[in-house]
Amino acid sequence: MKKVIEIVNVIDTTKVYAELSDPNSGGICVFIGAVREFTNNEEVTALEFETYKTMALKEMEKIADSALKKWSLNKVIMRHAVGEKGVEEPVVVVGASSAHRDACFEACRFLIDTLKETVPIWKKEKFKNKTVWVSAHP
Amino acid sequence: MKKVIEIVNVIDTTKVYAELSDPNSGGICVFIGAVREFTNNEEVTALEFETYKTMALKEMEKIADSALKKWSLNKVIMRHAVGEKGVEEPVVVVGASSAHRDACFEACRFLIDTLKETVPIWKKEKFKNKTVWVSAHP
Amino acid sequence: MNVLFFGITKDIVGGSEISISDVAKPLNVAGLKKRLIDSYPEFSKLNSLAVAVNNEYADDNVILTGNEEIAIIPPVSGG
Amino acid sequence: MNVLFFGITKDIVGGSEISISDVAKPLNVAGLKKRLIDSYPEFSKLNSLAVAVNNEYADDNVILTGNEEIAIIPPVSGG
Repeated sequence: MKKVIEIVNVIDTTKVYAELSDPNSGGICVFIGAVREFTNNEEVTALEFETYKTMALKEMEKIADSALKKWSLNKVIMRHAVGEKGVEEPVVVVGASSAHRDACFEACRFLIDTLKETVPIWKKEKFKNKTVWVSAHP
Repeated sequence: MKKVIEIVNVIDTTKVYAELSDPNSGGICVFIGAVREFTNNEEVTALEFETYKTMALKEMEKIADSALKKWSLNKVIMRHAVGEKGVEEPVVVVGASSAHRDACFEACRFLIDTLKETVPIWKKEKFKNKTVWVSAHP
Repeated sequence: MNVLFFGITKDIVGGSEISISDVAKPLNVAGLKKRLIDSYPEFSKLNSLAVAVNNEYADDNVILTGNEEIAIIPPVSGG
Repeated sequence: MNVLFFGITKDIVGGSEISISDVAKPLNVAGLKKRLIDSYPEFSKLNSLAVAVNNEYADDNVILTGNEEIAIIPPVSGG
């Protein structure tokens, strides 16, 4: 399958390479986003992700399709987790495979940048004494 | 350990994420190079990699150190395989983790680009009726 | 007209779906946003406020009949 | 003076290490390269030819005493 688009509860990072591998691909680029322990020097206890799933999958499809149109790619993967995630847990993985490395690097960067801009997923940062919806307010 | 620099017989792609994961890293970028089935429309049966190991490890250390100096990275990995590799087999994996994604993307690209320029590793392409040392001749 | 809420907008309205009945028709996306901001002033403090109609981002001038799946999209923050 | 060969240069000289005895001292890196190209004309057809001294790339003017680990580095093609 050329595209893998998923919203899951838990991301398994061990299978990404096998999913993107392809006999015509000399290069595979993968980006993984994970939970950091500190945000602006405040200790984060967890992140909680919520999504508008039907629309999020549709937006992710659009992003993957436009990457497939912009670059010569063999496979594309976009997978986002939902629910509560602790420090170091993966929350998103995107990747692309291509004959040469330029295309997979550029596509991988495009996939994560555009996902962050348009896909209806929301992240709440949980600190010891408060919770904050990220980017909600100026 | 901040840096992992290795020349190995077989690359295990399933452990790369765990090796780069870090509580201060929100982003991890990984590049994997693999054997393609065709080069200039000729079918490749295998690639054979040879190295000048002591020097190659030293050059890889230098590249990792200069990435650690250029960008704010938490972990860096550079691992190259030697020996004969068939189609789809991984031959190199490089990656970096950082607080934000700009640094790990740029560093990852730098790691593979510089590895290809300076590390004493040689690749012989094996076709059905001939073998070619890659890049040896104009 | 049923409207879905997510993220911070769900917290503001206190639920994931509300039914709005007393709207002056025809209502477009801009009108729905205005109506929500009037009812929930907190909405005006958000970085952005988008509306999705049948799972697609909708411009201000899209007309709403009430038969669509309508959702309020506060600033996204995935990844 | 022992010299290590890798990749295509190993194929050209027919071995991974050769001993060069009849060199005019002092010999520098440029001199060693010239000596090898004279003995093995195939070397002149390569895209590049570098010399490593004690595991570091060495400039043409580095003097070789014969006590170093000297290696011939044809165009690299890892990755």
